[in-house]
Amino acid sequence: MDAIIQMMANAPLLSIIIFLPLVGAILITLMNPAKSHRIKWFAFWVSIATFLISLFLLAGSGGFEKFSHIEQYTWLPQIGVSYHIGVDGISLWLVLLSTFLLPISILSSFSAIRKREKEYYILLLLMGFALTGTFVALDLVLFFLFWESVLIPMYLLIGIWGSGRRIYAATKFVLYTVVGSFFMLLAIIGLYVYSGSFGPGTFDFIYLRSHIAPPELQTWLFLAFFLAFAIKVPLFPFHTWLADAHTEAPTAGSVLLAAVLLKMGGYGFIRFCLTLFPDASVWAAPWIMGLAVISIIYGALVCAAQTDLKRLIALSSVAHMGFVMLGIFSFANTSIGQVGATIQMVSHGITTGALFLLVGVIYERRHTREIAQFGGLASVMPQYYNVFLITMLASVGLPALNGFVGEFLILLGAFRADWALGGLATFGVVLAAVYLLTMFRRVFHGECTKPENQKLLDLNVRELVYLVPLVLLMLWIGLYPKPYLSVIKPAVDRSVRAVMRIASGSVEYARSGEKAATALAQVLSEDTPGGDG
Amino acid sequence: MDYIYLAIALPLLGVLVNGFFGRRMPRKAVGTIASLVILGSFVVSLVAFLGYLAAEGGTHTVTLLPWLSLPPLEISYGFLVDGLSLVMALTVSFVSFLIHVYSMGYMADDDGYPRYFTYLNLFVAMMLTLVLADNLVLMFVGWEGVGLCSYLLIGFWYKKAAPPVAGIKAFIVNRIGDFAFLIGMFLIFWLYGTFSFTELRQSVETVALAGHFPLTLIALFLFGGAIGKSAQFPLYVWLPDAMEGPTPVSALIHAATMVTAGVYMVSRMSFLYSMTEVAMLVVACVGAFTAIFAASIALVQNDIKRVLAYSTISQLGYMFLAAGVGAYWIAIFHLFTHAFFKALLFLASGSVIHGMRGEMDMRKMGGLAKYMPHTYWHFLIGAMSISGIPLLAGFFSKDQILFAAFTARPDIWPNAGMVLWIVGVVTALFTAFYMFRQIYLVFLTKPRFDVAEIHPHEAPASMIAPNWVLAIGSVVAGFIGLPALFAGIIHIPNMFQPFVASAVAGGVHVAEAAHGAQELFKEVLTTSISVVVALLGLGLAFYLYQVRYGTTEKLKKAFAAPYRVLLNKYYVDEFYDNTFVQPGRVLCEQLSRVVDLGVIDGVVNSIAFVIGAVGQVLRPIQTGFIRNYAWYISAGAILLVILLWLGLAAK
Amino acid sequence: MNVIELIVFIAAAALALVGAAGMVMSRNPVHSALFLIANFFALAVIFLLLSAPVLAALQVLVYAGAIMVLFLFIIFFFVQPGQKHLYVYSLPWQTFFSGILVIVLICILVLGLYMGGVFTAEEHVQSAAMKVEELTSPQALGSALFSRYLLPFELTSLLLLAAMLGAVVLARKEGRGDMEEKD
Amino acid sequence: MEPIVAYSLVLSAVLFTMGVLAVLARRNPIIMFMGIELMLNAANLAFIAFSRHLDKLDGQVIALIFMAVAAAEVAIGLAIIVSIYRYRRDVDVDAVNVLRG
Repeated sequence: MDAIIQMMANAPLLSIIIFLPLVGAILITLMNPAKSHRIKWFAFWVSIATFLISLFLLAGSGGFEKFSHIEQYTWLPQIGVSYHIGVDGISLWLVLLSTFLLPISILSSFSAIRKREKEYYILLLLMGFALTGTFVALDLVLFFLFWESVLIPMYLLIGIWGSGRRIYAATKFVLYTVVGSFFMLLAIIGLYVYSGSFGPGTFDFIYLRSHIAPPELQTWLFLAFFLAFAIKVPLFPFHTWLADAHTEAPTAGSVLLAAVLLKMGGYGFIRFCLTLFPDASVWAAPWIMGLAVISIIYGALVCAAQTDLKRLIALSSVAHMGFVMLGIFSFANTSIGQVGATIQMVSHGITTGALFLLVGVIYERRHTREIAQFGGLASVMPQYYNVFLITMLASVGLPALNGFVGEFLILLGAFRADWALGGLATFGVVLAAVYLLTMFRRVFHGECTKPENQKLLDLNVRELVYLVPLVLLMLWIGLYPKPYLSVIKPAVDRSVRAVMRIASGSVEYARSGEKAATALAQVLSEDTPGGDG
Repeated sequence: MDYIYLAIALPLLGVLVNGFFGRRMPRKAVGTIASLVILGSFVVSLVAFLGYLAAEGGTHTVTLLPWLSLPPLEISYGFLVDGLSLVMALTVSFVSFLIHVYSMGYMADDDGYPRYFTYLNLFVAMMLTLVLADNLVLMFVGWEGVGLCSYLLIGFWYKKAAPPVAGIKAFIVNRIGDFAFLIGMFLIFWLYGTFSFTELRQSVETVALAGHFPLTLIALFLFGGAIGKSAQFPLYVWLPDAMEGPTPVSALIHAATMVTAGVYMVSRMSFLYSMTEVAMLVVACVGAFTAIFAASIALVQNDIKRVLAYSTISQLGYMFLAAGVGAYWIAIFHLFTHAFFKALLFLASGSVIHGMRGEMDMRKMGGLAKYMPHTYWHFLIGAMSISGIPLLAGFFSKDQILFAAFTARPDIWPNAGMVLWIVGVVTALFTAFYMFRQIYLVFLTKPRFDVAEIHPHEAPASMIAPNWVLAIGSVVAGFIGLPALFAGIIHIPNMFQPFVASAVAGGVHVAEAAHGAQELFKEVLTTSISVVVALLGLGLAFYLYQVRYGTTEKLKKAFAAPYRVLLNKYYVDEFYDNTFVQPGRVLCEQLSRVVDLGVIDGVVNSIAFVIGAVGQVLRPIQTGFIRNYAWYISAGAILLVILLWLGLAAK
Repeated sequence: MNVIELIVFIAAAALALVGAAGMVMSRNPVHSALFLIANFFALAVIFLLLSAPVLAALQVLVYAGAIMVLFLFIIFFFVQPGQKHLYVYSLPWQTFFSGILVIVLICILVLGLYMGGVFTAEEHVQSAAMKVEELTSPQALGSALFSRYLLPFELTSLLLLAAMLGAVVLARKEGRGDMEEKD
Repeated sequence: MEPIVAYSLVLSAVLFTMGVLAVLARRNPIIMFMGIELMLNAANLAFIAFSRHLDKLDGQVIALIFMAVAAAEVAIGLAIIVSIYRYRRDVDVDAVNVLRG
């Protein structure tokens, strides 16, 4: 076993994790579409293999404070683009989250998807490829490519296998996100041009983060990145794509959307916005925290009025991701909020993923998502009831389940940064209980009066297989989050420390080559040589 | 006692066993396992208690594992063993055990038998977490955990319409309190940098920020949590509705244990409260007001459990009154005695409901003493105890609360103590009246139902036995914390006070037990007045419902308006509904429809529409004729050349 | 540039212009094709004057010979003169706008040539007789094609092959394959 | 610049413009096609003129390759015209407006 771990630690793990689903997808293209059974299981085993391999990430090097498993190959040297990937404490759990949810979403589709199965599983695997890539890319062009390539499979997943107004939802999703990405692309090019003004132009994140742009330039670049990430998260006024996309997407699509896609925004903020534009981040933090609080309160209030089960859960993401945003931008005095935000991203992925899977289960049986169509399911589907209960409570943020850990840390951090906003956000905890419990009552409690509900089947083995791991994770993170926190904390601390040091003016901006060199030296002075610089 | 965590682990084990295998096991086994694990908890607590006594004040913490560890934030699974937590743990596990046993009889025919015991075990585990936690956050886990169990158990009969709604109401109202509690926690952390009770006490006492505004703020926010959990005004509204749950649940959660968590919390944080007069006064006033407010509602209610629910609210008000005047140990003492007699009253009422086939309206009862003698005695003992009939448990604890209020800090709050005392005495009068009104209406007056049809019958042994234990407790529990007056007379020292006082911030503001002659006089005076008042209430009930049965109808007519207000519980529920719930609902719907779909999505879609419209305008240019396109291409090429040329020329 | 050369050039240029104009203006495609052939011949002459004999020969062979013959074949086989339906659709203003465009174009081109210094009478110094020799010799062209320009040359042959195949496929009879879509 | 080169360039410009005119103004696809050929030839002429002016063979080589390309293009183009003709029985390009937006 040790030998295997050793071997895996030396292998280009991240590349394997990224490209294995891609290879799987390519192989599926060669398979006979009529033999859907074979395709399903092949896709499933590919994703399981990816997940298992990704677990070796944990075994390898010591600590994730800095980037580890770094791979860098020249790609387009003429314009300073390289294939540069690596993982640290911030991205590690997100990578594992996406590799973990991929097999689950594949498994959940086995009976739900009946048409064009071959293409469906190809696209799911492609999603896995693009999602993992987004979280490990350390080159802005590479990041942008992965970031954008997530859209294509998702667009098709919603557009082909969605329900109701799927074309509208898919188009809206893509156009909305692309608008943000467009500005981000401009800013990425801007960074390149800037870096070209005192040295060889580059898109390399590691280089750029030690050559910080002057504040006035930062502001504009920050705003461009902000738009892209805020749409993805989504933050308050940019959230309307989410409800439609989540609602109309097939179950697996919703799961990946809510659980992983939204995290790309949050991750982008921590990784790129904060690190590359520290001054602008400090400047913008109160405003973004304000927007985050609005998201929390507004999202919860809007949720309370929904009649569509899936739409309700989708909109609850607005509130929950509001917490994440609040935590990310509460970095001024303490990193607790940002650690909380990072773990909350993972928690929310698990919880909301599970909620969407659960809605998928009932949708598959009843082909409706109207809350009014249900009622009294508790007596018909006891197992389903129990799993839903735990998941719902995790989403409410009940202590000892995963939601609490993140929310508590976020609110603690946010309260330090701004007691008024922190206090308001805390009220969101009350509102979350209002809409989720009401929804739960309307679906499960009361007499089961509708004849079509009375003979619903309880969870089958396959459904239990993909739901139980999620429930176990909820309990694990809720009861013993130490393994997660101990990985996240050093990396977040390091990132926040760098941001605050630059923003407080103790590091020169890299305006000229000479100053850039000093800045580099200063930023990296705390890092051991050859660490990740 | 380093194995104190077993007290929590055992019920959790019960949860796992019953939760996973309960439906496949025989009912007897489920109930037995559930009860046994609670008995185990009790034994563990008892052993811890004995060990504590043997070590003479061996306050210590047991730390198992780190939970949230992000320096400077350190939260671990740590349990604090001291007088306060041991008293609570013993009370909780003992009463819980009895109620588990009772439930085996009461719920015997219910479909959700295993589910019931799973929830109940979970509740005990959470309650013990709450009282044993050595830091605020772990306490909050228990705090929310019991709230969850309360939600689940209130809504236990989910097929009916009302219980789930009541469950949600309980959970949400509690969460409003928790919101304040959380903010209090945040303030504490950022002021003192720790959540641990022991460290917190040290820093609060050494930093000495007495009267400091943030300190008051913290105390008030934490008290906000207590208001929610312990059903004080204005967040008490969930508790009467919580009676939709099974009666043993009402006894355990909504009378004996969970609702007292707020009192426990205030006592646990007494070191902090003692530093701030304002917060103390607020606590005392809220407590006193709630006490009389709820008692007045209880005067006219007709539902057998609702009377008890309002009575619980009122008694909790007493406890806060005690805590507010600094008599923390008395608050805990009353909590302790109240756990016995209120659980007894609820379980007895459960037996009545059981024997009356689910009837809860007292107007349709009467004369049940003949059919269920045991239950009658149980109820009578409970009522006497709560009314403060001398020498029963409730008498001692309530008397001391009133005395504490009477003597409370005349230097700081001139006359406040007197006002609080008068409120307390009036409440005592109300209490005696409504309890004996209930006795008369249920057990003594003529039956107002069809005896032949309903066949009232006594409860089975498994339900009677625990009640007798509780009844004995309701009689004798007071003797371990005798007031100085009685301690002096019958030579039984007050064991309770020193035991608990070591854990709470005693001494600072507490009116110490009387020593001087003047103090003794005061105590005799207040005690006599309490006794007189209790007997007065009893007598009034006797007069109205026994001697002149039927007078009440005339009174109702004579005081129609006040009667209606009381019967409708001061219209508080309606007020909340009209002020918060309905506008909130409208707000949500409007937000969703008008703002979200209308304005925000409208803007997005308008942008898309404008782009589409521009496309429509430009569309005719795309004629589809190649020669047009060729023309465009040529023109474009020429234009490009011209532009390049101009550009070159400019350079 | 001696006088004879000038005369020959003027004559050839005039023929080229007439051919081009005739091609554009003929109503009958056959006439157009014939005018174009005249134009190509004239160009071949000018190529000769520009010391590119190989290309002049190829111009005659490939363009005037092969390509234009192909055109004529197509016209003869498929288009009957006077077919009314050929001229049914007309685009309003297309001719007018084309005229404007063409005028602008010619102005720009000539202006460009002028600004580029084409008409400044700077005597071109023939560097060496060998140069002209080399420029005009077929051997030089051949060796250039097979050495420096080998890759483009081979690619061209590939292109021709592809074009041949494409033409065969496209011109196949209806119903023989699924190349032609049916509405 | 040598006069013959200059004149050739002017001639090339004029021929090119006439080719453009043929493409834009005529409606018979075959004549349009001839216009394209004319434009190609004009370009060839310019190349050869420059080849002369610079004393380099490159221009001639390019012209040669152009001829090959033109041949290929004619083959394909005419084949397309033939198939369109067969399909529509009508070779008016304006009728073929399937690209319409």
